Amino acid sequence: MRVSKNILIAGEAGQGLVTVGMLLTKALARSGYEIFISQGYESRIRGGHNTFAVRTGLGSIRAGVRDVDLLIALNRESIALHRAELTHDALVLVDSEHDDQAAKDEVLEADQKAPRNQTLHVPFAELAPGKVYHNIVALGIAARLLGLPESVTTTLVKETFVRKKADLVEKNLNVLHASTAWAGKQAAAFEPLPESPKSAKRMVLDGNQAIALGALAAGVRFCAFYPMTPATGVALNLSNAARDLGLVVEQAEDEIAAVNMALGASYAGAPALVPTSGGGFALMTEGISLAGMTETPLVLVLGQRPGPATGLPTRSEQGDLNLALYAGHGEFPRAILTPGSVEECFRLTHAAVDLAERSQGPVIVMTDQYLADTIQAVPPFDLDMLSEPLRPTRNCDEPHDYNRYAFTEDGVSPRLLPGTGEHLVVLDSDEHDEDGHITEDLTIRKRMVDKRLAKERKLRETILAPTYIGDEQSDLLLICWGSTLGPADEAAEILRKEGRNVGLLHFRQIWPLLPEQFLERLRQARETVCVEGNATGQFAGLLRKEAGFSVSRSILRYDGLPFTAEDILRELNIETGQKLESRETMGR
Amino acid sequence: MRVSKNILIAGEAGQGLVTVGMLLTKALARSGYEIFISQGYESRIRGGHNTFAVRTGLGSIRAGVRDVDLLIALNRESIALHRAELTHDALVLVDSEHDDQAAKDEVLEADQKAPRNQTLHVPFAELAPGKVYHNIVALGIAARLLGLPESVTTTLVKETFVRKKADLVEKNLNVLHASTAWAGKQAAAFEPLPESPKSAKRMVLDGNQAIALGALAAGVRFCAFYPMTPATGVALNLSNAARDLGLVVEQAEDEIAAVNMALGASYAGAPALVPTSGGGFALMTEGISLAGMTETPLVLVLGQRPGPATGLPTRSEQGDLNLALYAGHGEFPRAILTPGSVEECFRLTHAAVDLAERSQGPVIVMTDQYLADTIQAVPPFDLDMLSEPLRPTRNCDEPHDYNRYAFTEDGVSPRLLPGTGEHLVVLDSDEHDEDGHITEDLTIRKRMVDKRLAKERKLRETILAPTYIGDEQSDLLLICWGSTLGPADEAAEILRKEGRNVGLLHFRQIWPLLPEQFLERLRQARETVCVEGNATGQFAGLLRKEAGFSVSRSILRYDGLPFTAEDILRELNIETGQKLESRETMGR
Amino acid sequence: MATMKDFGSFETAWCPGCGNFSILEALKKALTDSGLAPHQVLMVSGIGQAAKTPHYLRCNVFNGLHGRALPAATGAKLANPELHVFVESGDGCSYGEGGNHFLAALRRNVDITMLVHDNQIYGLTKGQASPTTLHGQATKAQPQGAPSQAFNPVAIAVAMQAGFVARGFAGNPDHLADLIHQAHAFPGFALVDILQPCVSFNKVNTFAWYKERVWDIPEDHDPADWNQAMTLARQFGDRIPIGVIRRDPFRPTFESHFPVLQEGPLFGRTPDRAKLTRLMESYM
Amino acid sequence: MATMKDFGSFETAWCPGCGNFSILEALKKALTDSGLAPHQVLMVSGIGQAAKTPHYLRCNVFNGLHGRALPAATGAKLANPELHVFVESGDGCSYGEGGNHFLAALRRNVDITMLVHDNQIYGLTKGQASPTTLHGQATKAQPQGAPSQAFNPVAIAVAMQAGFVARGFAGNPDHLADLIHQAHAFPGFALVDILQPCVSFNKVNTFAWYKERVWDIPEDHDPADWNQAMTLARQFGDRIPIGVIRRDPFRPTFESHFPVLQEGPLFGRTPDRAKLTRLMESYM
Ligand SMILES: Cc1ncc(C[n+]2csc(CCOP(=O)(O)OP(=O)(O)O)c2C)c(N)n1
Ligand SMILES: Cc1ncc(C[n+]2csc(CCOP(=O)(O)OP(=O)(O)O)c2C)c(N)n1
Ligand code: SF4
Ligand code: SF4
Ligand SMILES: [Mg+2]
Ligand SMILES: [Mg+2]
Repeated sequence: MRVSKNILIAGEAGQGLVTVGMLLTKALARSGYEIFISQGYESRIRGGHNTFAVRTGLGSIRAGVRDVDLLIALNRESIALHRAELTHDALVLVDSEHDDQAAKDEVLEADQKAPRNQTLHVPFAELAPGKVYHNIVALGIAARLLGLPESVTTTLVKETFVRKKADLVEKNLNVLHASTAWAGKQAAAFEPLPESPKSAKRMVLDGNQAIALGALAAGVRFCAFYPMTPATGVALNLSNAARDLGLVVEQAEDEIAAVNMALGASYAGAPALVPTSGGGFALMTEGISLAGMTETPLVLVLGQRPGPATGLPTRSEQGDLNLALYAGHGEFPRAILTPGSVEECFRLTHAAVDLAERSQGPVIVMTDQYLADTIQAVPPFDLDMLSEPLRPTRNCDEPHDYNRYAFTEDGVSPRLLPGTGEHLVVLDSDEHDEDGHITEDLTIRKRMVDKRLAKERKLRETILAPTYIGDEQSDLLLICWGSTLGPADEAAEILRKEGRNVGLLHFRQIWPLLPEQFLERLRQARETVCVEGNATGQFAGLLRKEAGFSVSRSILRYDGLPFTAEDILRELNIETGQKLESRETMGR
Repeated sequence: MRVSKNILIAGEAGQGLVTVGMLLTKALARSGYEIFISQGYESRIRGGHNTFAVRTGLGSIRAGVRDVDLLIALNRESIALHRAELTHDALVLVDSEHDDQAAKDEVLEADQKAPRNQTLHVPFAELAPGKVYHNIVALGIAARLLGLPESVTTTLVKETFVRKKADLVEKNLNVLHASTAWAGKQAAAFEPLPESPKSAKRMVLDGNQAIALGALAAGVRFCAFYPMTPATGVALNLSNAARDLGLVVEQAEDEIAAVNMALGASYAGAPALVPTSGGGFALMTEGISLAGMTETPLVLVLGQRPGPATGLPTRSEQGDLNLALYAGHGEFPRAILTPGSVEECFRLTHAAVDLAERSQGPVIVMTDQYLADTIQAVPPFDLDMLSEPLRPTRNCDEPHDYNRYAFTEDGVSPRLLPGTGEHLVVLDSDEHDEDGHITEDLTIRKRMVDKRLAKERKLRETILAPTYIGDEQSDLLLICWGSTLGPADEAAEILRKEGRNVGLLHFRQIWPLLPEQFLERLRQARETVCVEGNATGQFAGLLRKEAGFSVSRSILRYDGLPFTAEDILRELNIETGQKLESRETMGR
Repeated sequence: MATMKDFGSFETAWCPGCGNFSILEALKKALTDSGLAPHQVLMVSGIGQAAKTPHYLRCNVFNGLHGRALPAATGAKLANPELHVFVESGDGCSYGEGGNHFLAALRRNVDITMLVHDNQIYGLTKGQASPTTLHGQATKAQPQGAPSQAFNPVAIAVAMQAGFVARGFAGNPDHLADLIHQAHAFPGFALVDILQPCVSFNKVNTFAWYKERVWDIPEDHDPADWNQAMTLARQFGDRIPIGVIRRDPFRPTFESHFPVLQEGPLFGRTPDRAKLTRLMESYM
Repeated sequence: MATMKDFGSFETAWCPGCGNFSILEALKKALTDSGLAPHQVLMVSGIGQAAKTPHYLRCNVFNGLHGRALPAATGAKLANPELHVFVESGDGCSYGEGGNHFLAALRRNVDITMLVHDNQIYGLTKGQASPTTLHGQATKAQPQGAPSQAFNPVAIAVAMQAGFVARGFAGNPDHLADLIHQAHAFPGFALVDILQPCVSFNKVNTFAWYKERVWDIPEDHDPADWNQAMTLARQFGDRIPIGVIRRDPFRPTFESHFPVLQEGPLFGRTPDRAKLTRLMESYM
């Protein structure tokens, strides 16, 4: 059973809400609670309006929600902006310095709308010796209100500052204790979280970090990138690990250089990964075709954001499905993996590296801003349980007979690395003969096309089937791919609790598709609804094309925000007694 | 009724076969015959093996054929390479200087295979005072064998050399006369073409030239390009006309520059066109997305060649359909026109310029090497009959209230040009407000997406329906798009002559698709066969997706060569008594 | 005559204290001093913090793709040579993603004024090294220090025989306004590379860092002398000269090679049917 | 020790009389003189006539995309620093489509030898202007003459502080072989721009045209002196100096900034589980 609260930290860019948010998140995770963080920000460095939403509680939490139980408003504007989302008995933390008339009016209005909303006027200036300590104040108060053990926050603060100036630990601890104590004295009735079971240590990871970890675990040794939100984080995480874990990360002069560098590195034996977003991916299109033609393993991470063109650079969308499917001129196989959670980010990136080597071609891991910035608590990955990714052979017995593109049954030729023996590895972007040299022989051309396309058959052997959650047969089947898993899953669960027979089909690999794996399920459902974050229903189109199946309807969102379960329920237009189960089970 | 002969000029690059071929082609066209030229060449400047095939005769000729009636072999190798294509009673012209033993063996072997094949050993060295005159020798002989009036070749030679050195005309005429006379004396039984009816003057045009003419007639004023076979010709033709017809043609530093320059020019009021091939198009992907976001008219010409990557740079394929459909991140409307003949190259390019302005976005004209290099004789275009393409307004009454992206019912906002009045034209690749300025307002975002996509509805109003040839209801329906029209049309005609009920559906616009326009036809046919030049049946996939219709089967070719009618018949696996109608009607 | 007010005043998305603010003011002053009205001006930009500048001005705007301002500006200027075309973008946009277009623009010499807000960092994407980031400077993406040598745009422009090359400083807006004014007046491609403190991400090349180093190019510098210009252009260390480094008024503009452009903008011309007919006849 | 024969002998797709033939011979000689075996060599090329060269050599080959040889070579060299990496392509590929990578490569200074067959024309696509085509030279695509100023790759390389810059001539293959040998021996990025007659499409810069102009850089030239180097680099007219123009042995290579590369190639290393576990713990 799931019980949860939604804490929203809101303010301007540059006010440090990510710092408060991360401290609170870690404290919650260490105290044994589930967490799910969604972040919203604008394309600017200071000012504007950012949010850091911490949904926390017990039981599996797989998505954010709109309704706010605890609003930590770092500026006045935040109250106005989020008033409508406050639950009946929400609590609002504001800096008592904002207590001018306008602020009071804001709060009053909020109170009128939902009479039990309460406001806690926090004397930040009194509790902290300076602005830089405000996040510790917020941490102390929020942790106390939620009922977290002070030992947890104390340890956290110690760890955070121990590597900085000596007296910082003490100063921060003082602020923490004062704030915790202050919160304890407030009459504000905010029901703490239910007691948590003991739990093993978990990592607090966002999607991009999980991708970087997956890549490292799979032996990625080279990353070339050109910065682009929301994918930059993947490269930054690899960059930070580069020295210790022995890889080369290079910021290229542009995206075209990035993808071609990666292909050069992969050719020479370094498993290579390239993170980017839609616009950068568009520029890599020719390079992807080169990966296809030269049969060079390549992993691309496509973190989507709303387009076309620059679009909304810091928001989320699932609008690049068709681009990923068909990027690159000419015809060649590819695989596209679409993780639906932070954990899947890790596992599917790991799988992608292996798949790229096995199929000797491009594999795309597709996320979006929502998932890239989603933070979840996950148990440390069991490295021993991971399969060892395939690596190219480095030598052969008859080096002089070696042909990089030898015809084989399954289309996969033995891949040797250059410079590791007397054999020569010849790679060509033109049509080529088995030995890799340019040819204009049209009979060979045809055989080479067939050889390359045969690898799609090979890819089909290892397709990750869509995961299904629900009873054997469902009345209503929700279909989703990638990051929409979380909200769709919660929506399905809510409906199931209402007694409806609802299934959920989540595609974590959207290419190639193997209709045998899911067509029966689609056919058996009375109603099929495809939930995806774009305006034209791209995945529904793919199902029509590949499985000959037309879904009953699509639920689409394309305003830059991710789905929540509420959105899906609203669009399903189902009169549901309970707004969201969390409200009920929290019993207030 | 169609009667035709196929003349193949074959030799090395650099031997001048295009020169002979073009002279012969013009002579045929001026003599009133239909012509259809297909060219084959390698990715090199000298050497290798090139072909220039002139199919000629009476009645509509819409494709090349494999079988050769007259082989003009500029080198010995050509005989060996094309031996298998010689018809039963073909004639082979060879330089008598090639008459060494090996050449004799070649010819002998050819003769054995098809006993009536004859060889004419041409004393090039005797007939011409030097190598540069060899093409005139070939012209004279071929023209005489085909029965063309000497007056036609004489005029042609005069025109060709009159602007060069004074004595060249005379020298060439002498060679021409001598060769014609020599041919007249040969016993070789080669049946001349039947007499031709008088006909009006026609242009001898290739696909690229027709595209350039279409662009000029539609008022294109700017072309930016980066050279790439087979699309370079479009730019070269525009470049040659630039000074006289008042346009700017600029060779950009790369394809990305080309597309962005074109967008800048279009924004400032010059209708703009960008020709390229698959690899270059791939690089333009981000720019196409920019055209979509900023609603800037843009015409792209995508001349396909076999991929992936560099592939077979001088050959033909229809492998970039999916790329054209989905290039560009994010979602925005586009139109894709796919001419099937030289004449359609002209008309559809003209239409594309207009459509780009009406829909304020990207329009793609898709050809391939086959069509780009196909030469046909077409009557001069009646410029007065062409509709006047839409142009942007240049002024408005209330310049200070002007909003480039004002919301309108059909999604199309009034487009003004910058600098033509006090109004300001603000264009942004980010999501923007009606006034064009960057916005992070997510409500506006949604409305802008809807506005842009509404233009697809508008595009649907003017879709060029697929053309249908055949009886009202067909047993077998051939489906094709773009350059496959010609061979498919001939194949259908041959089958019809055999009494089979065969229809042909040619898509000259493949996006957007309006199933109402063709679905009934597809459903009514007993068998539907999609004929396309790629390995994965991309158009058949599109029909599944957009019309929910699965064709019975696909006939695919992807070895770099275009289809011929024979290919299609062979694949249809129909025992047809006549190999190709041309054989029969020529009555030999 | 337009005044600075005609160019508007807008809320920005920049950080308080950013060098962009005074560049914007200098630009407005230069536009006014040049006697331009807003609708005569076309500002073309890419993507980045600097590239937002055109949104904070009343004028025609083409805010295109990251790195692609120059080609778009080139196309617009060739389509309508009467527009006063400015390119405004950051160092990453202009010299990183857009490096090839920078080279081509220098070779073409289209009459465009290029203003680069050179904060030696990628601002909008939060602090990775840009081409002008100093070798060895640690950033978020280069924790071990930027491994490449810094790009000196001014030296390359001089080496490429650019007609007008200047370096300005956001901390000296009047001087900068004058440079922009001169750059606009120059008939041909004109580059102004502007030292711009980024308070959020570049903690090395701060306002104070620049202030300490910049010095006005003395009157006796002869920008027509290539060698002198190159010597100044290469100075970027303890001393950084600001002012006009190079001026070569003898290079013909790109436009001058196109007779068709002497007749003004390309819009509004209808195809000449007689000429088209003649062209068709040439194929007969 | 490998001999020239070990590098093979193949039929080419080049025109008879093309300058590429002697470049190929010079290259084979240089490879042999450098004591390299075919499998130690990686030739990376783009697309064009010059870019076909690697197919006419026995060695490892990465014949990638038009304009993208440098990034691919960079990736390969960083993945396996033991490979002897050469980039071989045409002027259009290297300085046109690939211009941005050329700038970046000069900034990086990866130990790669870059050989540019500079025929001042786009050969394979049949005769359009390349960046090095002389201003005003008429071509098929520029019937009124190339409107842009010619790119001087050697001057730009010197301006970019390249470590090794040379100019060679296809008509002087022994001299050229020596230049390639020296370029390969140089620890860092080395550029050899090679004047190459294209008999099919460049009727201006012919063998005779080059022959008349080239002169050997005299012994007393000091390539360590930047100013001297720049002066020579800018000569491209009636006289064109050939030889080593610039040599700056003090620039550290790009690779030297990556400790991980001191341990050799990146392949065959398995992920260090202990370190991964520590990394995971840092997220707890
Ligand atoms: C094709 C593409 N790649 C990457 C990005 C992401 N991006 C946006 S701005 C920027 C860097 C901006 O740096 P700079 O040009 O120096 O401008 P500043 O923000 O420093 O003013 C990058 C990499 C993008 N928008 N498009
Ligand atoms: C992306 C892309 N654009 C264009 C082309 C077409 N193309 C092939 S070679 C070439 C020019 C070659 O010129 P250069 O590099 O000077 O080599 P050369 O043939 O003169 O040796 C071009 C434009 C291509 N293959 N790929
Ligand atoms: S990040 Fe830097 S450049 Fe951008 S607005 Fe802030 S201070 Fe200015
Ligand atoms: S076209 Fe020019 S460069 Fe190419 S092979 Fe022929 S002569 Fe050489
Ligand atoms: Mg910057
Ligand atoms: Mg060249």
